[in-house]
Amino acid sequence: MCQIRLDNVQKRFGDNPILSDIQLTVEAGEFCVFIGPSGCGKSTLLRLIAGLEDTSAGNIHIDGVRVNDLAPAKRDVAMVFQSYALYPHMTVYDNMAFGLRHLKLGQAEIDRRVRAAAESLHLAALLERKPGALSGGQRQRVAIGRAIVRQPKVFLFDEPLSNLDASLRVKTRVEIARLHRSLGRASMIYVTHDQTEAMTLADKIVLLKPLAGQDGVPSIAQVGHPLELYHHPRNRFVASFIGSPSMNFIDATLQHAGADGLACSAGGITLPAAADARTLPAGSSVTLGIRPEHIAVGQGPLKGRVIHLEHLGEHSYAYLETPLGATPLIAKLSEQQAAIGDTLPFALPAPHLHVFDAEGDALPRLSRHDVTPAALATH
Amino acid sequence: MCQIRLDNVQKRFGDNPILSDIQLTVEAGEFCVFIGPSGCGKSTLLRLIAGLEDTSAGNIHIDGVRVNDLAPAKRDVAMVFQSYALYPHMTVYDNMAFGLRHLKLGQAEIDRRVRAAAESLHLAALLERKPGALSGGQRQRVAIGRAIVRQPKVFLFDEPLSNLDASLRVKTRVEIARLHRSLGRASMIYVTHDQTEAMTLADKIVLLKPLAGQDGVPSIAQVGHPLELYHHPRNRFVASFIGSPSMNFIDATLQHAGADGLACSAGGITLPAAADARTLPAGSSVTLGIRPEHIAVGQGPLKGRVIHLEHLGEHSYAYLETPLGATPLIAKLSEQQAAIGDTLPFALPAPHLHVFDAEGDALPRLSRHDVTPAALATH
Amino acid sequence: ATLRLECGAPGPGQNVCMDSAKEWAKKTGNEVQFVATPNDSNEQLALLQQLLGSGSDKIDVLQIDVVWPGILANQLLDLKPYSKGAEKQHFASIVANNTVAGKLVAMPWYIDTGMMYYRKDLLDKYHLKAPTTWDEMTAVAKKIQGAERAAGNDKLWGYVWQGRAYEGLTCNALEWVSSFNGGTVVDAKGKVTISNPNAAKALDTAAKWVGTISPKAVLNFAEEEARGVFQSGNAVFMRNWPYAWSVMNQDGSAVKGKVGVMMLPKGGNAGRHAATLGGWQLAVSRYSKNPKLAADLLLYLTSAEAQKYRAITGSFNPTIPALYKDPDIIKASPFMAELYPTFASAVPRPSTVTTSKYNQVSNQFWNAAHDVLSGNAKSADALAQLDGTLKRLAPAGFVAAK
Amino acid sequence: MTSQTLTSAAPVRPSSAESSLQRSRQRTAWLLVAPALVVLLAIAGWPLLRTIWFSLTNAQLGDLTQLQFVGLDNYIGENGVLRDAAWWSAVANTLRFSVISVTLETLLGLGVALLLNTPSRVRTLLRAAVLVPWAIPTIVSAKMWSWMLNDQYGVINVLLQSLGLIDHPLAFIADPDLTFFTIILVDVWKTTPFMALLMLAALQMVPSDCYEAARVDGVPRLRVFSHITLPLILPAVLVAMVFRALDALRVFDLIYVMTSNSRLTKSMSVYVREQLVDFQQVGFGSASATVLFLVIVLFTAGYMAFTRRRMQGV
Amino acid sequence: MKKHPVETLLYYVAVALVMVISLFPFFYTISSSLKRGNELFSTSLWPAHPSFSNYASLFRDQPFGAYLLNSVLVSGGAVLLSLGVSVLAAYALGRVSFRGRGVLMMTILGVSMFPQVAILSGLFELVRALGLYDRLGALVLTDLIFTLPFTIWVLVTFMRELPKELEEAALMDGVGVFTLIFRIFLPLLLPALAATSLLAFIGAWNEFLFALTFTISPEQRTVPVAISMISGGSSFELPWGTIMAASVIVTVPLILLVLLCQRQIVSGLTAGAVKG
Ligand SMILES: Nc1ncnc2c1ncn2[C@@H]1O[C@H](COP(=O)(O)OP(=O)(O)OP(=O)(O)O)[C@@H](O)[C@H]1O
Ligand SMILES: Nc1ncnc2c1ncn2[C@@H]1O[C@H](COP(=O)(O)OP(=O)(O)OP(=O)(O)O)[C@@H](O)[C@H]1O
Ligand SMILES: [Mg+2]
Ligand SMILES: [Mg+2]
Repeated sequence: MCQIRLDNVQKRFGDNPILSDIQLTVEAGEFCVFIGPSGCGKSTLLRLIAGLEDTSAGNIHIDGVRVNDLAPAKRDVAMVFQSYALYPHMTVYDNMAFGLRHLKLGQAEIDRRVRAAAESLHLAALLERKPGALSGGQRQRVAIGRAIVRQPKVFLFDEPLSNLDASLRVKTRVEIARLHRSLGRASMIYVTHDQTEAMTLADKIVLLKPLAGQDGVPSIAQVGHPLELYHHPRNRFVASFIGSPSMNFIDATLQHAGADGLACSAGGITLPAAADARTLPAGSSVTLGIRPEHIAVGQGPLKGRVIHLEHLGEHSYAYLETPLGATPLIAKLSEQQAAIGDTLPFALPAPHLHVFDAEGDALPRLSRHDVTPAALATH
Repeated sequence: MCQIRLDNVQKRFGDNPILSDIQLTVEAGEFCVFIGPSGCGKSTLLRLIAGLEDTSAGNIHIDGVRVNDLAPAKRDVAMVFQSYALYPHMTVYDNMAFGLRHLKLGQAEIDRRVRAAAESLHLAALLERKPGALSGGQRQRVAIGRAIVRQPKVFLFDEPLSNLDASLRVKTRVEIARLHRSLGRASMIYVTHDQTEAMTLADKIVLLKPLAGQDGVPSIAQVGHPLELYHHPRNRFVASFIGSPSMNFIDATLQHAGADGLACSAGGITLPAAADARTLPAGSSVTLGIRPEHIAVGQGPLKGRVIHLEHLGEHSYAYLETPLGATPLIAKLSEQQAAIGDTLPFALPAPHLHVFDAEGDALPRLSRHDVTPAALATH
Repeated sequence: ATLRLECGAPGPGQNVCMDSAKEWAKKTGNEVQFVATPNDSNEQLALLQQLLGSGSDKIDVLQIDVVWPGILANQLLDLKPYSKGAEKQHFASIVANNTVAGKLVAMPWYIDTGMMYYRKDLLDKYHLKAPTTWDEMTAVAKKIQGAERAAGNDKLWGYVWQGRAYEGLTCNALEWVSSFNGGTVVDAKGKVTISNPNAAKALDTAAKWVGTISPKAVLNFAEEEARGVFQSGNAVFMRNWPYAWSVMNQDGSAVKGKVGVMMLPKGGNAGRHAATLGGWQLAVSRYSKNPKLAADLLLYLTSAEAQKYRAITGSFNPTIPALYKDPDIIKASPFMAELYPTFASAVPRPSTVTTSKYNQVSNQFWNAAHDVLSGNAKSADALAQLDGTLKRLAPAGFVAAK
Repeated sequence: MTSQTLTSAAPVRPSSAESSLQRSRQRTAWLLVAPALVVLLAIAGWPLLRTIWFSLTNAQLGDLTQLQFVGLDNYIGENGVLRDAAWWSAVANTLRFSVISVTLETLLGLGVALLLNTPSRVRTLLRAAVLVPWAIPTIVSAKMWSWMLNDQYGVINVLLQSLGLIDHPLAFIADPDLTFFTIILVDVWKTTPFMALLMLAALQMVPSDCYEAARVDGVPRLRVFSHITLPLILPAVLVAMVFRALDALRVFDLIYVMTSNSRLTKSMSVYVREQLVDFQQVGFGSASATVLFLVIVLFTAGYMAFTRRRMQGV
Repeated sequence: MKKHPVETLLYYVAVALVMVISLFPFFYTISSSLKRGNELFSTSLWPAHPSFSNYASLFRDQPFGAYLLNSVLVSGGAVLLSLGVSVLAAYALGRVSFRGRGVLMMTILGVSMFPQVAILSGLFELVRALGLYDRLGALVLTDLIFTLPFTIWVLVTFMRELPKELEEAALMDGVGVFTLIFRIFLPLLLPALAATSLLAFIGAWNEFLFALTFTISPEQRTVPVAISMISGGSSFELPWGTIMAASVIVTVPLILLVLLCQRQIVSGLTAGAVKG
């Protein structure tokens, strides 16, 4: 049982509000991922939970106990630091074993745990090295190893995989997922900027947004299951942040809103969308959003000229100049070849269009993109 | 003009060979990306070029001049360190301006450059902070800013975006591409473990492989255009490293090889593949490779049971248990819903199959996946 | 019982002292332990004061400098009740020096006075007589220095002495002033007498030496520096204490056998030969647990028997006039007989009368002298100023008794 | 002493509402300082108080039990320290000595530290050699130098003459024009190793990747030194300077041995010792010791205020 | 990276210069200690007939070996004690912000501002009150008066330079404050520690005034006191040769100590700790 509950937590550095009004519960055994733009306070939030920073206001409960005044060591959490924070004078082995030594575990048990962690992190050959003689990725793995040997109630990971190569990243990611499953009731809080990681690992994503010096706005933009944030972003910030490349946005004017959808016009072209805009008067400014992968290229009433192409092997992204607006639309092309300068037909399928009002809040979508129980069951 | 040529370069730390037999030319104005598993020597290679480490053997030429004995400063390179290497006692502004001050640029010019870089890296509000009061991503951006204000002949980037969030990452990536284009003839060497970055930015990818203590093996596994490495991996190592999730491999036995392809059997099932295996005798062990996105799920003669699902919003990956081998195949599912436990029909299309011999070397592919001139033209 | 005896720092000097003490111990069946003190007399005094000031019984018998009786009188035992008149054998001037406010606080042990060493061989070479006045000495020194330098011996100086700002300069300057009949800075009644023309003349005479017959460095010379120059054969005259005699006549000395000794010159024909009185006394700590025994040891160590032994083995000058006629002693150190008059008439520094202020007086005096010597002040001004300072120290004049 | 420039190092987390977490951290801090405080109070508290008390009396070394309270007479009375010209000349001598010697030592120490920090084969040897002057007891080295600098049989004069640098021997420690600088020279010779060693330690702790970044940027070495090395080792340099200055302001042995009690070079400590020991004036001596203490406090406080402002100004 | 030959040359010239200046007086000390009699007053750099008689007389007259041992005990004791105490204090003062920290630092510094001679008599009473008079313990204790402020201040400075992430990592590992100080910080502070303790050791080694005042019996004598007590035939005669021999003997252990500490003095240890 290690539920973590943050109650109206605030944090300021000097006069600068960094986090405000954090209301969050991480259930026992849950895998929670923090994402958000660089500098929005993810590491700070993690450090608050770890007890490395004091909250400026609000309470943190772990297991129902208020831990605001509890030393980090007493909270039974392990943390992987974004900056590694390895002990430079100790070997890799000692770095990992150090935190165990005072737990009275017995030499054999310590050795077993360290070697097991080293094995799964491909560090076995490096155990006798000191951090100074390791590569960036290797250091990061040592930092991860140091956390997992501890087997605590709560894991805090601050961008643990950011320096790893893709294949090791996938392996370590799977390893962490496996660890999470095997430890059963240990909660994990995980900061990442990698959407794939966030999507694949998270039971719950917490998207933070920067306060930019204002006070009073809650820091959390949206909390929910990954697919929920993907399919039902609560506002434009969430929509643009989740997904890579980012969602395309088109400024439009509401023409007509009904129970079965709306119509709006952008660049003189009328576009239908499956959203409920009945709360807005006709003529309101709205923003349409569509993800690159949802633009149906190859057929359709609209035309766009390819001005830039990005090849990613399996697929590519085309930057399309369209009459809909000044910013080019990014569309995903699978397999199909295109060249710069080509003009391609495309459509913006109404069910895939997101609609945001002038404040940036999303209008309710009419098409179903629910997180199915089956999808959830995998976690 | 700033061609970089490495001639048979070697590097060892003590007795440990880290890099061997590096034969590489980066043309003037080229964007070259180093990738490879963690610890394979990417940073070391970059540091060799920068002049921060001495080569153990071989020569490095920049602009036709042998620079082995030239101080880093004389090489006109700028570098972004994996560890940032910010000056802890200077503000962000000074960190960026410091390298310019001795160039006799004039205060106004320095200020202009620093502010321009800060603007494009979203650092403008942080100019007066010191590194200790920055988040991980902010520090990384400062490190990038410090390099770009210098406008040197050669840029060396060591994982410059690893701590940035997806949207900033894309923006900065585009910024770097723009910078590269605008600087015209400046060469860039860029270490990353992000395949998307590698694919989108690189004119040339250099894939390094770890020596694992052996000597004599060249460190470079393959050099070429991104799509070439994607479509025509020279061996199993390259095939498995490029692409994420990694290519699926299936052990098989060659049954028959002809000019128009081959047939082989795996798990008792006969599979045709479009590769030229006429050099191998029938009965040889081969390995088949297929990328998750090329497995045609939904139709076909084969059946697989879904044992794990990863949801990524737009698509998901299914882990399929098949009769072809013990390791599950990873297949990409677009849109379509599946649940754990479902049995799905699928096919392994012959033109997409890669075939490797017992040594892991790729057999010539018969299907065309060339890097088209049009595709190349975008860079 | 066990007595603790402090008789100097470890070295040849202490060994001689230990011999006698062990002799006593054997005779009386007691034990004597030796306490060492630093070689530097300032540090020695500081240490003793610290120890005695705390009432420590770690020392029973101690050696004290000739200028200390006034300073330490309060911590020392009156020896009168124990001496049974033994002090009468010693030079009266020293006994007077050691008597503070009617108490005999120390017994004379050995005596030191300033004396003039000269190079017999050089004087002979130039057929010159040993000078008797400072002016004569200056002339002789100049002549030999000039001639020798012309002959290529360009390191030779006429006269070396102790010009450093320290107690030694007080001794030197007191000799000059006294030899010109300029008094002893503070007279026996406690009156400050230093500001007088004779004293000024004396200092002027000395100031002229610096840079002419004496190297400039003499302003930072103590005994050993002077001896170093003289013993290397680089000086014609040297003012020093008796200890230099035996050292300079050891094997390996460049001037062995070439050195003559005479009284310090007079200040002009009307002047007198004046030599500052130095030397050491033995005293008993007031905090001694065995005062009687300690006094007995002290009396033995200062007895004629012990002094004779010391004179012969260590050329320590006895404080008992009778011993200067002892043939054994004269055989060992012929100069002792020659210089007897010097010892007998040595000028004591004004320490008895100034008591605990002696160091201040001396300090002011040597600083004034040093200023004159280094050319920073005119002698008359310096002395007038000194006079004022000393009078401020003791507005009512110095009074010996407490 | 100085508000830290190194942010990465600053432990200070300003927080408006002190949590009990922070309070317990502070409690721990006090517990950890306690042993040091207890020891210092024990060994320094009583003696210091006593000295200050004596400074208000007319105590004499001969008998410390007989004393009268005289108030501030020893300080500002007619014959008080503050009215004694000799005292003020000692103050001037000492300040001059301290400023010049500490400055020289810092500069030379930095140079030597940089030499020591350069990897080379002779480094080990050099490091041992450099420490020798500091290792020889002051009394001995002062005497040694007096000996060597003597104009009659001093080896330095002979060497300088044979090198043709001077044409006649100089009386380094007797000539009033030279003594002061001779003393400074010897002090510099003796204590430069102290500075060098501390600065070397500071240099060792500068992160090497900063240097690498500067090397790649082609920043000239002098600039690297002045803008990276120096600011990063500055805190250590300042502390070293404080301790050197404290020592220099109390300089005793060196001057005492080399020039005895000459007024020209008398330092405050020599003055104090003279009063306290040679002149027996415990009361007056204590007063001058206390004034010496105050002078040092003033000097250090001024110095720290100055460096703090400078460091914040950077 | 190969260095420019001119640079190398300059380096070696500088090294040679520093070596000569530092070592010449010591060399001359050695040379003097081998001279006898009148040779002492000659300016020859090396005696024509080196003799060890000064050393012989040194060890004959006094148990110099025992004095050396005393000095080692006193200095070693004082340094160990001050390091032990000051490392703790330095952590608190350097890494925890609490009210009164500045005042505390200044107080600690203030203690070392009084001239030693002025507090001598107070200390003397203290030593006697503690029953330590004429014991080496008295010297260990009183030497703390100058070693302790020094070590505290220097260590505070260096303590502050360590990255705060390290402390936090240790905090997360749940180690106690002592483990943190002694197992994490101490090894990282080795260069500073070595330098500080060496300097403090030498300070205590050369301490004279306390050693002279607080001990009296020969069994408790330290080397500087012993040197000051070397005398010649009379109180005026300075036994220069013997003193030089003694100085050589005092200095040699310190040089050995420096050589021993070599490795600790130079070790860039923080590499790889954190990024940024
Ligand atoms: N100073 C050193 N001494 C010994 N080995 C070292 C040293 N520095 C690096 N290595 C080893 O050299 C290898 C290459 O290191 P390098 O930093 O170049 O790797 P990398 O490819 O940049 O890895 P990453 O992606 O993890 O940053 C690693 O295995 C590392 O352990
Ligand atoms: N000690 C400090 N003093 C003042 N501001 C600080 C301090 N530490 C962090 N900040 C600021 O607080 C904000 C949040 O920092 P934090 O490290 O939590 O960001 P983050 O979300 O982890 O970012 P990243 O993804 O770049 O690591 C940043 O804007 C940073 O500049
Ligand atoms: Mg962060
Ligand atoms: Mg790297």
